[in-house]
Amino acid sequence: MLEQHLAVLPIILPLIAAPIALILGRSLLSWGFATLISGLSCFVSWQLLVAALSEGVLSYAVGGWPAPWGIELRVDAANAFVLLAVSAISTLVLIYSKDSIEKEIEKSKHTLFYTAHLLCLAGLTGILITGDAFNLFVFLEISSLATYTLVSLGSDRRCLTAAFRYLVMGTIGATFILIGVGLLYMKTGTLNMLDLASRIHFYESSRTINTGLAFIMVGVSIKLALFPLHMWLPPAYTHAPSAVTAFLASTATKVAVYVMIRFIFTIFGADHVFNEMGMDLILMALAIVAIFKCSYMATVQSNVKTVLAYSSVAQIGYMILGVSLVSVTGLMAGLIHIFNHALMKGALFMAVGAVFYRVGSVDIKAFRGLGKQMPLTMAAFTIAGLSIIGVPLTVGFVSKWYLVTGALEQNNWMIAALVLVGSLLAVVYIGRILEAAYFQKLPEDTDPSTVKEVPWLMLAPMWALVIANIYFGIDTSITTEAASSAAEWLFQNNNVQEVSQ
Amino acid sequence: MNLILDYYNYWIVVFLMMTGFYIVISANNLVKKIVGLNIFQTSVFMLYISMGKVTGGTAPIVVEGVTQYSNPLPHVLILTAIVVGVATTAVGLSLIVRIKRAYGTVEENEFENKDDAI
Amino acid sequence: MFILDIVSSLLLIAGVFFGLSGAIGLFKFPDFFTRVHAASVTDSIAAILIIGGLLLQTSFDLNTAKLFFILLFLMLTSPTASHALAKSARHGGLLTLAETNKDKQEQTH
Amino acid sequence: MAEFIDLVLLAMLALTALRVIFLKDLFAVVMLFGIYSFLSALIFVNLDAVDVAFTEASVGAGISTVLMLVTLALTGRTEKENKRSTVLPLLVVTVTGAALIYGTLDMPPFGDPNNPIHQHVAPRYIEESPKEVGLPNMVTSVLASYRGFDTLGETVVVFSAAIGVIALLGVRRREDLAAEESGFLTHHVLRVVAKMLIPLIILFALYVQFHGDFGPGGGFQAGVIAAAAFILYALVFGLPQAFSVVGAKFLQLMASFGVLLYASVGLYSMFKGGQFLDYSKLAADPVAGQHYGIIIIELGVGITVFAVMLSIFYAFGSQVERSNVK
Repeated sequence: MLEQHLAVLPIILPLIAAPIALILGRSLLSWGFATLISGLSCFVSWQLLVAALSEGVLSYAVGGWPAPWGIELRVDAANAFVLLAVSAISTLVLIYSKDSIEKEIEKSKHTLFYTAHLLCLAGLTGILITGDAFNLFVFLEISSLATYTLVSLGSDRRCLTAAFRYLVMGTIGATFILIGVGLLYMKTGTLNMLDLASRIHFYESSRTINTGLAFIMVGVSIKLALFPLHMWLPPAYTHAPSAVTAFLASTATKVAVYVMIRFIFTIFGADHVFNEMGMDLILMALAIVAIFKCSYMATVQSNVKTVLAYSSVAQIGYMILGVSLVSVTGLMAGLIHIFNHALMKGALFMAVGAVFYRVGSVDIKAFRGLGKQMPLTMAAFTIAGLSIIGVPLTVGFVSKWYLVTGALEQNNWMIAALVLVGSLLAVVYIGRILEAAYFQKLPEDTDPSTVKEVPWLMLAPMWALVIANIYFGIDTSITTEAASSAAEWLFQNNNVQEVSQ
Repeated sequence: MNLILDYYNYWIVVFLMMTGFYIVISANNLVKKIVGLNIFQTSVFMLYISMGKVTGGTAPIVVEGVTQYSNPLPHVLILTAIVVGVATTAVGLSLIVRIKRAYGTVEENEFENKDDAI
Repeated sequence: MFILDIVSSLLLIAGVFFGLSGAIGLFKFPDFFTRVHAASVTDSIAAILIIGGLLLQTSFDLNTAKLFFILLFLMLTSPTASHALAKSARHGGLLTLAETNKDKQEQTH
Repeated sequence: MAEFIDLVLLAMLALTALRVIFLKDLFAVVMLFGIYSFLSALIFVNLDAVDVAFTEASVGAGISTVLMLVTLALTGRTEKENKRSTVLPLLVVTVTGAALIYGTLDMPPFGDPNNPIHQHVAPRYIEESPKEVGLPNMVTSVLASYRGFDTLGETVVVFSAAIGVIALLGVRRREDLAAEESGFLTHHVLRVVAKMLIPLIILFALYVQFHGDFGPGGGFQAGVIAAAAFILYALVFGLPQAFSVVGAKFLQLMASFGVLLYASVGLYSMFKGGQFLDYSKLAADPVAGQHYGIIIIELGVGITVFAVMLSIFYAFGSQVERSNVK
């Protein structure tokens, strides 16, 4: 019976579980419950990806009302792929968070933490799966509200101002999306994405539609922290609890990138957005500036979480760069990087959280001598760091490989060279931290016996991600197959001619 | 003239939206920022409701003898959006209360000075 | 029906008059308490007269009952609100104009 | 005539909004926002959106303004002078506004019945929903049935807001509050009138809850109005007194229960062989099933909204009490 409802399950599982987790009330109980639910939705997402790869698009009419009158859920290879990444990371982070948040969040708020986490997961999956432009806004707000809450649970008072800034920026972004959707609706009379796509072509050069496109792009860019609208991200990631940062860094912005891809390719049509509006040049320029400016910012920070946060903005630049290449390979590189970046940033932030668990600080000075004291954590950090740089045999290499290939396909040597130079900056900021960890001594005033390995519940998910980093770096067949079929699916949906020079 | 009759409503609504937006990005006091955000959102709601209006129509509740109704769909969307707006406002205001307690001020430039950058 | 219309418009006009005078008073009066007085004219007598006028315009159906309840509600709430406002101001130590003048005189002497 | 009223109201809105920019007294700013909200509710009525107007008046002008006032009580009522440059914000706003004005130029004319949004999708709601769903209020039909998933999401948004506020401000039990009576002890008139009003308000909330199928209203508005009755009680008789009527923990349970009630209708219809939230499967006759479904989910919405609004008020109110004690 459940098979026909497969598409709706990833949303409603966490959605229904959230209030139940609140009722359970006990920290341990709600942790177990939330992890179980998240694991279940991970399993469902896997089933969905398998189904989407074999059968193509799955459509589900909520309430039994056919689209465009009711709300439709649509699962295709692209969003099933991102969905799997999101729910898998969520499960791992939940396992990790049991010990981590005990250190960082006061006991009475643990249940609220798990409830908010489940709400955030429900919102993110809703954004991915829904086929209705307004429904997307609703789920966006669920995930955003839960995110503001999660960020504000941090132990430093600066988390409050970070959360407030995030709230203001996020709400402006959501309101821009609302305006954009309104303008589209006004011109076409429908909210269903598929129906919108088919009716938008009548009005392709309409000023109203183009303004709507612009507003949606700006709104989504705020949500995905595209340079120069990224100002909310570094403080939020720095001051949120470690488990929250690990979750958000590897899911929230990725989902927003997917939303951008979805609006560009399945609603407006790549041809219109790129060839007629020239958005690809704008996106490409912003992406390149993001890569360099934020990688540079990462090299001069002293807080390791801030380093990684700026690195995230730079990595988002790579994803957008992939999209802006307007080719199947470029889009595929973007999609693979969504998945891969989730793996590496998840592992990195978990390792940083582990350091905080033992040392109580995430300043770069706190990393001194940790290579000896916490070998497993630092090994995980090293491998994930190498992956960010893009060393062969890690997933980072795979993403960069396809990105460079995509650029070279169009004989765009400039872009290919810039990608490689960007990696050098990553060497600098990751290298600084590794240098402190392996080549400097533990400060005299710390007792070596207190700084030891973290509990295995924190190590296990961290290493699961690290192993995934290596596994998907060596055996690329699964990710590339899923990503290439997703990219091809997105492109053939509107017969665009690839740009070739 | 026709242009004005057709669009005057939208233009004023755009002006209102931009006033709200200006308050959000220029205000230094956090409470005022939230007020601006609310004005911005309320004006966007007006944009939606304006497009749902049919001249000569009535409220979309079935009444004997009425054939021309205004469009119910924008109303439904905005009902949802209003509630989303108040939810955001509540969370934002409680953040302000906490910020006041932690920093002793709700002026953006003042608490920014109290912490190092980031 | 004609008489009803006349009565109703008389009530409406009276309501508008009181509403306007309340608004002018709110601007022109010198201190807080007199202003509260002006404002309370608007939400008590003006509102009651206008709703009374509207009552006579209905065809005595569900709407009449609804208006009647609004009338009842307003008669309860608006005087209470004005009272609470004035009392809180008094409680907070605000003086009337006469009292402030008296204070000033005593200080100068 | 409608256009004229519209224009006058819009002009008043513009004045109110402009005033907010320059005022430094935040108390006045918040009151102006309340006025802005009420004026926009009037515009909504004028544009035939009665349900929206109802919600805006109760949620925007009511709850939001109250919460802002409580926040002001804690944070101080004057905005400080700041020397921030206004050039960049003005530039951003001008560009955004210009883009929107550019966008309006191809818009379908205001109020024209031939506009695309009146030709596509919506006609089915207007023509078929009284038959398919069986309710005279089309807004309720679309809200609760055609777009029921949105409304579930919206209920969850409200629930998340409660989680956020509780996580930030904490839940206080009755014992934690100041021992002495708070509220308006000396305001005898207020206490007597409040006692008379509160049952009436709750009665009205129930009317709005169950009459939403036929006229403007529904779970959201009813929840907010019922919460307003309790807020009035808490204001006049003091928070400790209100806590002994409904406790904060109980409200959390209620909020969860409302969401679960809504979702369980969806699960039950799945169990009955329909899609998620397909109310037609709830009874042998699809139209009757729709009706049952809508009544139950509106109840779920009402319960959640009531519980959330009240617990948000409790959280803010406890902060004020706490700062008074200090």
